[in-house]
Amino acid sequence: MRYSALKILREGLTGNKGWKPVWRDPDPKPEYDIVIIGGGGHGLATAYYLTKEFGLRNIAVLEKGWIGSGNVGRNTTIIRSNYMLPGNEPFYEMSLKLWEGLEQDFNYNAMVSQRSILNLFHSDAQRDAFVRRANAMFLAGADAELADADQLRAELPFLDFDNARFPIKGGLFQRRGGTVRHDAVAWGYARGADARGVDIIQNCEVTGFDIREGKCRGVETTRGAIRARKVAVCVAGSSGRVMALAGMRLPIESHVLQAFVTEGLKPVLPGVITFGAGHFYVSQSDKGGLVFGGDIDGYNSYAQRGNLPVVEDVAEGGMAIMPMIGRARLLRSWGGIMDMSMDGSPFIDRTPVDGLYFNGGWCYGGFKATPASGLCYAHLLAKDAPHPVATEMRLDRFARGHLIDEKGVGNQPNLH
Amino acid sequence: MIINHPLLGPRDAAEFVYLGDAALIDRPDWQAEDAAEAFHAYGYLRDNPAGVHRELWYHEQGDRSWLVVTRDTVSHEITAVELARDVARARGRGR
Amino acid sequence: MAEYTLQAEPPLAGTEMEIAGVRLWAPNDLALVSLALPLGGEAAAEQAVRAAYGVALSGIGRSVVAGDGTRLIRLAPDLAFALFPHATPDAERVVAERLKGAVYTTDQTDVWVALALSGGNTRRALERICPIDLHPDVFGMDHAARTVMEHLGVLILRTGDDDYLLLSASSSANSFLHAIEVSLRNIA
Amino acid sequence: MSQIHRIGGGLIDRATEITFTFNGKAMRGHPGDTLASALLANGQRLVGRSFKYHRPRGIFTAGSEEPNALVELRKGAAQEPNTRATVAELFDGLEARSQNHRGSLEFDLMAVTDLLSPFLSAGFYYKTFMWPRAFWEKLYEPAIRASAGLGRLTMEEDPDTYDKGYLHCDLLVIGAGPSGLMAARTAARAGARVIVADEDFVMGGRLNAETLEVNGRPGADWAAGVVAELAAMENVRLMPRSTVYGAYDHGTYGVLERCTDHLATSGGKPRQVLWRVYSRHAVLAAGATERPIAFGNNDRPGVMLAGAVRAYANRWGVAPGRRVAVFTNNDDGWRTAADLAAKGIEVPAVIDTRDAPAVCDVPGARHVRGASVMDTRGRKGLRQITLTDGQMIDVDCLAVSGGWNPNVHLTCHQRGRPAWRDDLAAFVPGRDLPPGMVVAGAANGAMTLALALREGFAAAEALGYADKSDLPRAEDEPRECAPVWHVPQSRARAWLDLQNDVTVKDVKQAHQEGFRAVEHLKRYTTLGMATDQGKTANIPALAIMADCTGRTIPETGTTIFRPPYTPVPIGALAGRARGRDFRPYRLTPSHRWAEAHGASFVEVGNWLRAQWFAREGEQGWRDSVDREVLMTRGSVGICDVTTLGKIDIQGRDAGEFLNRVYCNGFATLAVGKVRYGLMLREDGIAYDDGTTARLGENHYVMTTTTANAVTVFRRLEFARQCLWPDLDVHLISTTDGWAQFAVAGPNARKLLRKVVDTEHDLSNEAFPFMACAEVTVCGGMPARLFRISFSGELAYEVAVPARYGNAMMGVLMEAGAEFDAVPYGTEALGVMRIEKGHAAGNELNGQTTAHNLGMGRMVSQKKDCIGNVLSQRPEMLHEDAVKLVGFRPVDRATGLIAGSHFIRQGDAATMENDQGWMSSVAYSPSLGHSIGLGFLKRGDARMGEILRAVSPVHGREMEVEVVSAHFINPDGERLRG
Repeated sequence: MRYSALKILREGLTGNKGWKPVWRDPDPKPEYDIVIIGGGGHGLATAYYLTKEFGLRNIAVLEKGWIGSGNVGRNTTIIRSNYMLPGNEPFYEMSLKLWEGLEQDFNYNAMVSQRSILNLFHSDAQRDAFVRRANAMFLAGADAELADADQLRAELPFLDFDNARFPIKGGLFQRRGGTVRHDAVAWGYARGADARGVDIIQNCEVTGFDIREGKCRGVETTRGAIRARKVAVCVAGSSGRVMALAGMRLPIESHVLQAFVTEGLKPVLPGVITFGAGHFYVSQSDKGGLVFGGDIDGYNSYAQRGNLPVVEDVAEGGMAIMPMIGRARLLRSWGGIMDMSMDGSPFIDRTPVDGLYFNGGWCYGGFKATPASGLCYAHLLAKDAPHPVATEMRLDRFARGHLIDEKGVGNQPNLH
Repeated sequence: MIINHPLLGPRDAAEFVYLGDAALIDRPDWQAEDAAEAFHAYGYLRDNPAGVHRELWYHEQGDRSWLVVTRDTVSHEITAVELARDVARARGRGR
Repeated sequence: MAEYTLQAEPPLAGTEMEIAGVRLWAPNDLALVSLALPLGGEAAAEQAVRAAYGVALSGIGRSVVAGDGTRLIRLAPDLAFALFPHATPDAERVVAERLKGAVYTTDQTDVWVALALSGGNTRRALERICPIDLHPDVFGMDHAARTVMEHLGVLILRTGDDDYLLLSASSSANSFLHAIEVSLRNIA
Repeated sequence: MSQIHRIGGGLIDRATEITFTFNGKAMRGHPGDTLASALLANGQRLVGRSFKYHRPRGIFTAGSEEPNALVELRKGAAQEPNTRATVAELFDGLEARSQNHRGSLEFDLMAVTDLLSPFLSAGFYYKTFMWPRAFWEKLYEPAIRASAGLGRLTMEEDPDTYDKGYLHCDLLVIGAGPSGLMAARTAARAGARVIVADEDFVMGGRLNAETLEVNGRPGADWAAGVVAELAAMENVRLMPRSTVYGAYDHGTYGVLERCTDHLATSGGKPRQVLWRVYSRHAVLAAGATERPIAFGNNDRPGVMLAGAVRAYANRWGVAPGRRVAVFTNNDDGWRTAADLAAKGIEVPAVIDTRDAPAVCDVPGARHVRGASVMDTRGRKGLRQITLTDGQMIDVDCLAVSGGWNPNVHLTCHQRGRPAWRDDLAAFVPGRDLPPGMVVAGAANGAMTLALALREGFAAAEALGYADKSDLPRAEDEPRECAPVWHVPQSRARAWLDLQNDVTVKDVKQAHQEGFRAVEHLKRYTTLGMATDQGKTANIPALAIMADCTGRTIPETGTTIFRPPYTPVPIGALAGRARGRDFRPYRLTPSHRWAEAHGASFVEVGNWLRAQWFAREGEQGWRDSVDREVLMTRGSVGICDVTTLGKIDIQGRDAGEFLNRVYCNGFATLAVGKVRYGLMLREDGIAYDDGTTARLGENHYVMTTTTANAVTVFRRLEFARQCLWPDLDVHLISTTDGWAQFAVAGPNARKLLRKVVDTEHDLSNEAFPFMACAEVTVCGGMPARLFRISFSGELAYEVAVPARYGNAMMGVLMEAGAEFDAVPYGTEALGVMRIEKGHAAGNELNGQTTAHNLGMGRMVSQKKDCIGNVLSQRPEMLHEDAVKLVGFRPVDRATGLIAGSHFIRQGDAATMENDQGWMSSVAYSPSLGHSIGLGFLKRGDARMGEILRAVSPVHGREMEVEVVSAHFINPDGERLRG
């Protein structure tokens, strides 16, 4: 079913009775060419691109709960490609380009809104690092724009320029950055994949891998055994848990990241703004809520909830740069589990087990990566070779000494 | 969270800084044959369990002791708190 | 006679106020020296302390006042502070001489700045910044704790029924005073 | 308008009349009123517009679950959006305005969306607005955003202050209704430290809204008596106006106390206090929330929850209508009818979905058995209801009761799942409660007063707080309920989520489109996502979904609640940490001197450091910095370097310890000597550098960079306690204890000679480069002297106890006057270190190795030290690795740009061709042109090569020449001289 204004008009006039399920609810078949574990944004995108770009059909996506119940449904909806290192920036820039055409591509309005992202800086050293990053973005074909404090004052007069503990010295804009209606991304990919024959199987938890003679031949699930020629793990947040079933230890820790939304407000924020001297980033949703977050809670956790110190730390950051939000009320907070990797960068790679593939370690960069992650993982699965923009996202990079450490904090996941 | 410090009693976890898996105490022998591999595993690979986890916390805003906290990563329940120095010695670390 | 002389300017010198019935002041000439107990020499160190001060080191999180007014604060298994009235910048030497090399001493006088609070509302004011339970039955006389208040590391001591001594880093003395003062004003 | 709906009774102070305005219209009320009760008293039924369809809306509840009556309260910078009128305490002069309408509240232009509702069904926006692509940001989205949102922020800084606090107790009682008060009294009498928090400004909970009796007295009086008893006990803290908004780990609860929201101004005191309560146990006695029944046009002003209707009558002396019908599926709805009738309000009918006898006698009311309300009329206020049997009844208020849901919210905050109870047709707390929590009373499904009292008592007892007093007497009022969620005969839209305009049809459509998981339903339809978080809407919607899928409600799922229970202002969560109080300031010992001598200051972490010292006549900072550099290199300059971390290290094994934490050797450092040390992280990356001085046999002083002072200390403690616990080594920070000054320049020794007491020999022979000593200055003042240099000049660092630091700065300047000594700030410091080729924060950025920094040979492979094994990984030692080198512009007049990337001449500026980056630049007044440090692939082998330094973000590029990083005095004869 193709969605359009006309379709809405026709349905509206006939009592909205003709809408069909956005994806089917099939029972698992005994065997697939490719089984993707994880019905989140990345898993569904992988299925979508496998069918659309690589012409594969016999694919299942297995989801433990309901699709989109992981981090694609729990993030702060930001998209951007303002990375610095060669291992990352071309990948994220490709992702941003995919976002730009996504809705027309899968005929679903995910409200991709390129309202800009602004990273504030508060010191000369920070400015120098931002310039280096901005120039790396240019070299990778992305956009960036440096603004000084006066420009920012004109554009964003509500920021605290006069009484700040860490005065705003300027900021780095990426005007093409912005936000996306996160749930709709999962639904749009699911709809597109389903339409091309992918079986999306909800309430189907993987309980084990069928690995014999060094080759993965399928999975055990709560809905029975499913054979597969290739098994693609795509469960960021739970990577440790799932890969443990395959007997693998990862360069990953699971951490909880909280996110917050206020009550609905009339428009106040034009785009995404991040604080450079504390932990706070914010945007405003189309519904009017200020959606914001900060740092991870900082300890290993698989509980999708956080604790008070971080809530307060994030609010402090918010008040430090925009004290006009003091009377806006925090409405809801939630937690998502992050695959915090050892250098803050992800993995899209084969594993030592033949037929078993791994996608994870997204830290809190996963949402913006969704399209590129799906496309690159699909590329790897279809061709058994990494996509050109994802060649460095390998599991063995630590052994080789090739780090992709944007923040420069080393092998301590909770600092990334 | 509250960490029941073995010497000081219950303290808000906000006084502490988290490091990670208590296996970080078990620093490999730099002269071993497989030192490169051992240090790679030590530095980069983690059990990351969903359940009981022994982990290192530092009482930065307190007595500056490193602690080994046994905590469930799903429920956050803490079942033991020990001085890391004692744990390290018990695991054979010395000079 | 040297050509130049140096005048001491302790960060909060002269601070003295009363808010909400609580007296708040910066005590003058308070010296602080850390005592680190050598590994394997703990017994000797404790003996040296007893010999020098006539009192035994207390348990961790407690303090004890010696006959000469020195308050010995036990902060960790191998660390104590000696807090005593002393004006000249040689506190470390004074303590080291008394302890005869049985402990490692470091002058901490200027690392810290002290504020004293006294009065019935003190706990009510400290409630606003101090995460430690200060209930008199819990945080008893001569108890000591290091904690964090308004992003500042603070060593808090109970020195009387309604009397507390708080120490924090000297470089952030103004912010420290501000935090305490606001706490008092907010309950006034 | 006068208080035309005011009737007798209630807990208001009738003797005092206060005035307030709503949309500019003056009205009157009494202390004890909420804004909602006062609006109702004044006959104001229309109070707001709904989110999506802009439907007229009235007051629906009498509590924090209110979906409709949201107002903008106060004015100017103090204006607060989305305030629930039902919990806003009335004060004299209160100003409130309705929100979310274009034009007046009565004639909202946006109400046209209601006519378009067939086309705006659940999720319509996912299916359109996609063409042409550019129109989304330019046209569709701005239009959607403008019509969405509710209240407005003023864009001005919040004028109020907030505070925080920490409380400790044995028992936190959440909710001061009958069960909460019983639990509190029982525990308090047993001697426990008890805190009672209640969101209301009068404690007593539903007892204040009911005509129920305890011990033969009005329930409200009994509650007041208990509250008085508790208030007199030292071990009890009563916290009215305090919402327990979250249950966090290990008995930590978040509590928001509203201190001045009930006053016209906060009077300089914190508006709200955010308490963190640490409690061994908690009794959750949060009561229950009534739920509506969905029927056609059930959203009109005048349709209210039955419990709220009688609360307005009983507690506030207000008749929400003159003719009030009751529509119920349960016994409790009858209580509203009876109470209203007893107050003399006309109750034309009690419509009960159950075909059962009357629960009680309601004078004047018809009992319509087994029927439902299926539609209503009255555009801006209810006028008439239509029943399923065809009857039409004229009413101006309809009290609806669909049963009660226990307030289980806090039991879910640690991911606990509620359990379904068929007999109540409601979710009650599940088994997986937050540790230490017990639930009592209506929150636990104990729906009668007698039960609630008993459970409160039992909860305290179960936690070990026994009290021998008798249970108060009360009745078990009838509470039978036969669930009805939706009146199927309704043809018109039937609302579930009143605020977000989610109707029964939307839920059915979600089901039709496959959004059947509860979370899919919520996310697709926006059900329960409004400011009330679906407190009245979620369960009925779940029931409709269950009906669609043919499963039971518990099979269909449950929603679990997340903090906060009710919304918390961001200002309160931030407390005092805003503006300049966001973080503490650390000041250097010579701060006052610097202030008095024209310094500009810069934030370096939490420190404020002098950046430069402007002199009269200088045109901008560069003039000052150039002068400071030239005068330092020409004669002598003084800089406060106290911010560098200082760690006192003592112990028999201190030397061995240092040898393991630095990558270069420290075993051979002699007493009286200083050595530069490079510290790696265990992953082999360069981490921090500094000097360590050996003052005695077992005594060292380490310096760290300013930025890493805290984390280096932490890592050293880790090494000491966890890696080598049997080394005798002791660490203590002395950063703040010593005021330390760099004295640099050819005349440094001469200057110091005047300050350092004469018995100390400062000659080059006696005190050579990298010497250190404990000395005295100014006639016996203990001091430390180090012969180290960051600038490349003959230089010393001299330290005195911090309290003498301000004076020391003055003395050094005075002594230096004959040499024209200058104070210099961080900028000149930075220029000189770049001239000298020293790496600093821009180079030691956590991404670079010793190999990159040109210090690879320092990393000893002959000893065990942190980081040396992993620093030898193949790709870290790659020959193509970047190396730190110097750069100068080919056109010397050009200023270099830090952050430029290097591209070979003739290559395109792409990532593949990226050769490295410029990390630091400065204008070198010594050389008369711009210089830079940067990392370049194989840089050390490319001296003399000309490259392009591109900075596309500036739209600029320039040619640069690769040179040695040591621009000044590469042989170091100056610093050794």
